[in-house]
Amino acid sequence: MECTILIGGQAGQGLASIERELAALLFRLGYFFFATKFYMSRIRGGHNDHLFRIAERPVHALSGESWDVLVSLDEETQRRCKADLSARGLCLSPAEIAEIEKRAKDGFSNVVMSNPLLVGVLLRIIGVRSDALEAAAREEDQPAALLAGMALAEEWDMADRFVLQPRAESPYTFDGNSAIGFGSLLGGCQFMAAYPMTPATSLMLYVAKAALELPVHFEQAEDEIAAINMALGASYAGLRSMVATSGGGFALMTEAVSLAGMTETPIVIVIAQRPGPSTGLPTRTEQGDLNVVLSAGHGEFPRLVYAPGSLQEAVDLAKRSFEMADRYQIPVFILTDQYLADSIQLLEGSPELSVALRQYEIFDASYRRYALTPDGLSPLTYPGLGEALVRVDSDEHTEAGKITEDLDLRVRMVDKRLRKASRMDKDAVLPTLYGDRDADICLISWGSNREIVEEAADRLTSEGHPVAALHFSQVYPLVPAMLEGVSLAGKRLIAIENNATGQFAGLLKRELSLEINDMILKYNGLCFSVRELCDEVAARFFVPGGVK
Amino acid sequence: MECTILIGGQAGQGLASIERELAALLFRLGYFFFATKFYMSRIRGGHNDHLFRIAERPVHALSGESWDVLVSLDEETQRRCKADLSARGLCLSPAEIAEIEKRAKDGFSNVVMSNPLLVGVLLRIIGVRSDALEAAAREEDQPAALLAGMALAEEWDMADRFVLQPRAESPYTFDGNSAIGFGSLLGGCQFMAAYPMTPATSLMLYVAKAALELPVHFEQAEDEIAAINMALGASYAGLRSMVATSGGGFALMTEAVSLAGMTETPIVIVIAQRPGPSTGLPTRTEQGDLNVVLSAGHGEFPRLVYAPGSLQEAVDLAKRSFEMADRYQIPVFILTDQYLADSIQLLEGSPELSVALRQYEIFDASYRRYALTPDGLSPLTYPGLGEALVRVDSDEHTEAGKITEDLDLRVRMVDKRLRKASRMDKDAVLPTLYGDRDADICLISWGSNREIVEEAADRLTSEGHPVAALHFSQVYPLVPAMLEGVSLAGKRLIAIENNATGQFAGLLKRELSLEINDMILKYNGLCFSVRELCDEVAARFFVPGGVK
Amino acid sequence: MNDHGEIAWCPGCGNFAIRDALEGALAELAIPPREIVLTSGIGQAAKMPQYLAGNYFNGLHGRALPVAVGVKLARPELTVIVVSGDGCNYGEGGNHFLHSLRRNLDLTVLTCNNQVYGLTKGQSSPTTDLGRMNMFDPRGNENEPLNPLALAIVLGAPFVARGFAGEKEHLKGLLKEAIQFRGTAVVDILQPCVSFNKVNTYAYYRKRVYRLDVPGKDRREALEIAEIQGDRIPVGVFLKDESRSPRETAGRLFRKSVTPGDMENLLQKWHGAA
Amino acid sequence: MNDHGEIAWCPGCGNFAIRDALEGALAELAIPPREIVLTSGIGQAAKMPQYLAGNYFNGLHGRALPVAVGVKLARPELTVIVVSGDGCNYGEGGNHFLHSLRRNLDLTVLTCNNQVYGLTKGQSSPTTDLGRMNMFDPRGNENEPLNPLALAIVLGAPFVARGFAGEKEHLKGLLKEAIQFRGTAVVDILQPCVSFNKVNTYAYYRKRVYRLDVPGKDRREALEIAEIQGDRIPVGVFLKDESRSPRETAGRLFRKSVTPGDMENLLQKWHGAA
Ligand SMILES: Cc1ncc(C[n+]2csc(CCOP(=O)(O)OP(=O)(O)O)c2C)c(N)n1
Ligand SMILES: Cc1ncc(C[n+]2csc(CCOP(=O)(O)OP(=O)(O)O)c2C)c(N)n1
Ligand code: SF4
Ligand code: SF4
Ligand SMILES: [Mg+2]
Ligand SMILES: [Mg+2]
Repeated sequence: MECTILIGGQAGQGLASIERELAALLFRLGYFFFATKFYMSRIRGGHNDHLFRIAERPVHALSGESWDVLVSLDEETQRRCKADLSARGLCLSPAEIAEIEKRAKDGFSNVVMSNPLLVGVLLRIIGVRSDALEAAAREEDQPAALLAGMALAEEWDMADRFVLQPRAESPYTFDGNSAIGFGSLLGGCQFMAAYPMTPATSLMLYVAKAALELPVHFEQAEDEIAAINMALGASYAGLRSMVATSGGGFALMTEAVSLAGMTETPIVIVIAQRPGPSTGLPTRTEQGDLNVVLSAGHGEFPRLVYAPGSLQEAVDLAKRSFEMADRYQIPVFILTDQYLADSIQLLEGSPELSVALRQYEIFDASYRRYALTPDGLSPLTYPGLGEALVRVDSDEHTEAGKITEDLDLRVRMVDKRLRKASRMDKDAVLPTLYGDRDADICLISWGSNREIVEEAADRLTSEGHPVAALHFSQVYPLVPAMLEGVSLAGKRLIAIENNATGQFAGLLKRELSLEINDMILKYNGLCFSVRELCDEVAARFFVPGGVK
Repeated sequence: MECTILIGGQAGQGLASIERELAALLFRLGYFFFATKFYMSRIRGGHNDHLFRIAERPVHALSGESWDVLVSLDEETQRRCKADLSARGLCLSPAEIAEIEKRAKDGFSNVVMSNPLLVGVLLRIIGVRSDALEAAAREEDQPAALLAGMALAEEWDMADRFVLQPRAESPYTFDGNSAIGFGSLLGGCQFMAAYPMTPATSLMLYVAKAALELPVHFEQAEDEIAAINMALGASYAGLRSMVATSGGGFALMTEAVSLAGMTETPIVIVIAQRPGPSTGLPTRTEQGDLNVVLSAGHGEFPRLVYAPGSLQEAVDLAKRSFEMADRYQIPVFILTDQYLADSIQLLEGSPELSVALRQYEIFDASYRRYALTPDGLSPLTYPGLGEALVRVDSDEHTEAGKITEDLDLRVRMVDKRLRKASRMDKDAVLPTLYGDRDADICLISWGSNREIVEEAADRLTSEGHPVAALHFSQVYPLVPAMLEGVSLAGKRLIAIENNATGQFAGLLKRELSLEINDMILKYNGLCFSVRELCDEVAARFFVPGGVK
Repeated sequence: MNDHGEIAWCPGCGNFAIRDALEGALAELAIPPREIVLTSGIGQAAKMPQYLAGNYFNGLHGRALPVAVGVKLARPELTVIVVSGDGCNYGEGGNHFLHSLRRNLDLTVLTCNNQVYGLTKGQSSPTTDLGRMNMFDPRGNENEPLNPLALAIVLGAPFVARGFAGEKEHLKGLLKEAIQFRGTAVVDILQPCVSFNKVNTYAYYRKRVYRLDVPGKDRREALEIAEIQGDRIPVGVFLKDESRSPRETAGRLFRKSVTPGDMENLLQKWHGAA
Repeated sequence: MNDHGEIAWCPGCGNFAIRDALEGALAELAIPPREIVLTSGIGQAAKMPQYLAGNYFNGLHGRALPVAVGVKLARPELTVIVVSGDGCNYGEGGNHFLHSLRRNLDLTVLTCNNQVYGLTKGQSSPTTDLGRMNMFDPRGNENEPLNPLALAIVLGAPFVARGFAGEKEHLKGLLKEAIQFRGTAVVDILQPCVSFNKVNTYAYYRKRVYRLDVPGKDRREALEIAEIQGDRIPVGVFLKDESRSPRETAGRLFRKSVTPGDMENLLQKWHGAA
């Protein structure tokens, strides 16, 4: 049993707080749910959709089935979405919304109370009763209005139309960016400099708020160039540091990515993707910046790129990023996107709360920042500890960090920097193989598509179209070990990507000689839904009775 | 017969003017020659080498054989280079240089006259006689001092030690950057905005000087971001426009590369590579920025990347860049490097002097900048012509150039932009196959290595090690047609690149499924010499009697 | 709303009045739309060109100015107007503000100054007051606000003015004067943002704003005017120095081209033996 | 030349004296090298840290300031000094100059101002005089030079001074004062470039430079001093406002860390049902 709810209307009509209140109550009531939003780059007006999927088992994607409940705050939503209502679906049209507003004004002398009223209606539809609600609601949730909403649902004969049992024991809820923020703090991040840019802004806000109480500094920079250079300064000075941005802002950071590579200054860079090129669609989703991240920064130096596909991966990989950035003294990238950033999900299980700690080794005056070592890793320390002077240079440099034009030394320094990469194999995060391992078809995904593809694999298999799914959350480097144990030979490989050219497919070919046979690409700015993916796979790769 | 000359010393000792004078006279005397330099990032001091190769047939690379004439303006040069002197080589040690300076002071009351004196000595060594010199020299060449130098060579018994006949009928001499500058003007370029950066600065200077007399504007920008945005503004307004920079400056331009892709504003971007990462070795050479250029600019849009391998290619491809930028309304890149930029060569044959002209179509008020067309190309025009309003937007836009969030239109616009690329196949510049086509080994090069590899192929083949050479001057897109007619099947493919990771080899794999078998990589900041490449190929891939 | 489609601003936003004033100014100056180029960056204010009659280049956040410089250098005969937000022109684009003014081209540079980053939902901008709480400043902004007009005067801009969205007619007059001025004309426009700036509202400004009768007579006086703040906020022309002519542009380049003869000369002179 | 290896500057370059003055100032202030962080960009002046005793971060052209801001925010206890060229600090890095000054952290910002791009062999910089011929200005520079000190004053820097490489002792005194000052101290240093600036030579400056006895008493007076140019060039402290304390930094962060307990709290408060 599931219930899917679409709440649509204009920016400024209170959608964001309805989303917040509904999510908070579903969470506290113990429901499994998934919420995401399709929104325009507008402060007021336009048309935004907030999408909820409530279920009796964990859900982490849009199902793509027709809507069970449609809430239209404006006529436009009603017009656009009415056709997608399921057969037994309920509709709260602008007329009902007006009635809710009237009740809010009449009963509470405050039109803002329509939000909890509406939430009450919706909760009642999925079978929530007043006693449960009273137990879960807090003062700020406006229990009276919620209860009035429940009564209204009964009045409208909508109560219990999609009864769901609260079965979740997941004690935590996150959106994708908070999960990265939380993971970063676990990773020992103590410094962030940032310039606002959708859809990375919420991650900045997360750290800015955390910095109020924790030994963490957040600095709003004058531009992205300043942001990353500040972060490199702070990292050099001894704090684990990060920046976050989206494609256009990242472009401005790329000179400093190369600087991080050359100076071997650890840094974590989060890129929340949105559709490009250029300003593109600022509030939509895409996976179009993989290539850019793979080769950003002129010259040659090692890097690591993670692309989490679930909340747990977001927490874990964010934490891991800081460890790896320090271990290899390199820039580490986290590629996420608007879809993951803005999706609210439950974290099943309790996160491990140990905080990664930096080492502060103390050296004497003989310290050389770039000492040549067999594994390419030179000892890292910070100014002001012991007698060591920490000297770093963007020019090619000596072991002591001074500018050099000794061309033999140049070669040794290039080799040293690249040598670090060869050790990274053993730290590779392996891809996850899911679904029917013996299937002839394997769906290959990276980043935020993981949960969508895995649910699609389940559904396809259960519908008689067996498929396997292979998900990469470390997208660079790709190492042969990643394909050991996943026998892809003979399988038809289908890349699922939220872009128009199949960038990851190209990378698999270049790095692992893996030939992708087909691609399912989506680039209208929205995520895949499970249904849509299933339909596409079934139609393109299956015939009745088997694989095409 | 050849004569190779190394002139070494400190910056500020007059090396640049010696190079200029010697090159100018060799040229006017009708010698085939090639000159390049290895120099430090210093204004005074340090150690620079200016290298000349004079021959009786066209030469376009360093031979790598030991030096016939060593001119040491300082002890350091003497120390470093003495060992590389050929058996019958001549050495002008600091003692002789001091004597030349003395003669300059005594004979001309001006120590600066030592430059033409030295040039006179060198010319006499290769057999130039006073009558020829008098015919070739101009007043500013200081004929009297040149003649005194010739007399000094006789006094020192150096005259005619490497007699060469002047056989060149090539009427023109260029360095790589001037060839690009010249080609750009032929391509109709009328606007350049630039921020100085080695090794691109000489190209800027070329255009700045040309702008003094031609209908061309050169603007020094406050930074690289401004430079490219100015160029896009000028292009939008109706002038064919270009920018030039090196890796670090290019990083700052990448946001605007994406802007050019989205707004479909034609622009030509020259990247003169130097060793990275970061500041690296500012005055040395490398081919390390291919990957960065291939994917610079977030999001997905078509681009074209040329990498000239000879003067003629530099002229032709620069010109062609402006044609293609206009035809496809895309950013076109020219990848060059310090080696090509700073090498002085003869252009054999006369360049075609027709100047490419822009079309100025006039439209009425119904004009839509991004009209959807079958081939993806929308009519291009400029503000102020007819009643058309030219509206361009970095956001996803309607046909009329207004911001849109219509997601179906988004898809059509992505398709439109990418569709342009499919037409680019027919304009592909095919690679050049050279040498022994039947050889089992094929050396694959791109960009500035062309002439080195081709001469090496000749030499290897003549030394009993037959090889073919395939050179790409269009490095992106790589299209299947490029491999038609060049039967590589069964050949051992060896990539020759001036970088540490074989970036072009990776691209050939990703784009053309071409597996490179081996790589010869050099990344100490210097170009390959012919000898060094031959030795490496012979040692690694041949055994006596055949291929390994 | 003419034929500009739906406007993406919040009802009550100061940008509406600025748009009207600019539209009126252009109409009264009788500059045909085809000869107008508006350049803007990204932000709420940067959407302005979408709602006006003219050519436009709506480029990158912070980069409206260099695009305008390129347009003007290429086509001096066009009327080139930059219009963007305070974050765009003074924040991300600060370096272009510094150096474009030094060029003194015949440009009009308008900034809709709402003292906040509007489109990204309310962070401090370079002109945000000290202590103001915004999204990333839960403890209050700690950085000295930038005084854009004092800056423009020190940078040598010959025409410097302040307008207020709440005084549309006066603003229209200022804009006309700025557009007609030969040289770089900088106008900072106080623009209430009803969504994210709850302090610098229409009411706030109405209480404080007063009109200047005459510009400062020189840079020093203009600077003194620019330094007035707090309870009294002058609007009008602070500086108008007509003695300096704008930097000359290369002259007509458009539709003129380098000829094969030019190239032959250049080839012989720089590359030939002649 | 201590143990700094060969110095890459031209003989006679003004940078030698600046280096000596800075070395002397640091020595006399008895700041141990391990507690000094020098940040620089790229250019001739930017090589300065290579020839001094201290930690350094020799980063990107134009980006010395944000690196210094990051270092200072992370480690307020360190003495952080920015030293770079005029092209670096005022040109490529102009936006950081604008906005870092607004932060008023306890930083010392030194600019070796040779009015030219030295390392790239002689193009005009933001401070190049009008009409001066340089590599890219064969007809003479057409852009109004930037007045860095007037700019710093308008931006609210509390300590603003000018030094001259030809007056080493005086410069050393200025540098000591600047480093000791609590807040952002901006010092522009007139630095003859013997290779690419044949006008603003030692002799040129010796003829014009005079010492200020006392700083301007307020911003307005300081601005007036900053505007003096041409035949008389003041050196010394233009402004020293000790009334404003520098922006507070977060306090000690280094070697302090978020604890599992902190994370537990955060988890419960922001992500939990509690
Ligand atoms: C390089 C880059 N960085 C960040 C952004 C995100 N961004 C869009 S608008 C904006 C701020 C807008 O503020 P302002 O210029 O004051 O305009 P307003 O919306 O207030 O009118 C930002 C930071 C972007 N588009 N590009
Ligand atoms: C992003 C970037 N652009 C350009 C350059 C090239 N560059 C190096 S130094 C320099 C100018 C230096 O001028 P200035 O800062 O005044 O220092 P000076 O050499 O005069 O001391 C330039 C343009 C660079 N290294 N990086
Ligand atoms: S957010 Fe503010 S600036 Fe933007 S449209 Fe709304 S009121 Fe205007
Ligand atoms: S070029 Fe000028 S600034 Fe650079 S070292 Fe030489 S004299 Fe000094
Ligand atoms: Mg604003
Ligand atoms: Mg300088």
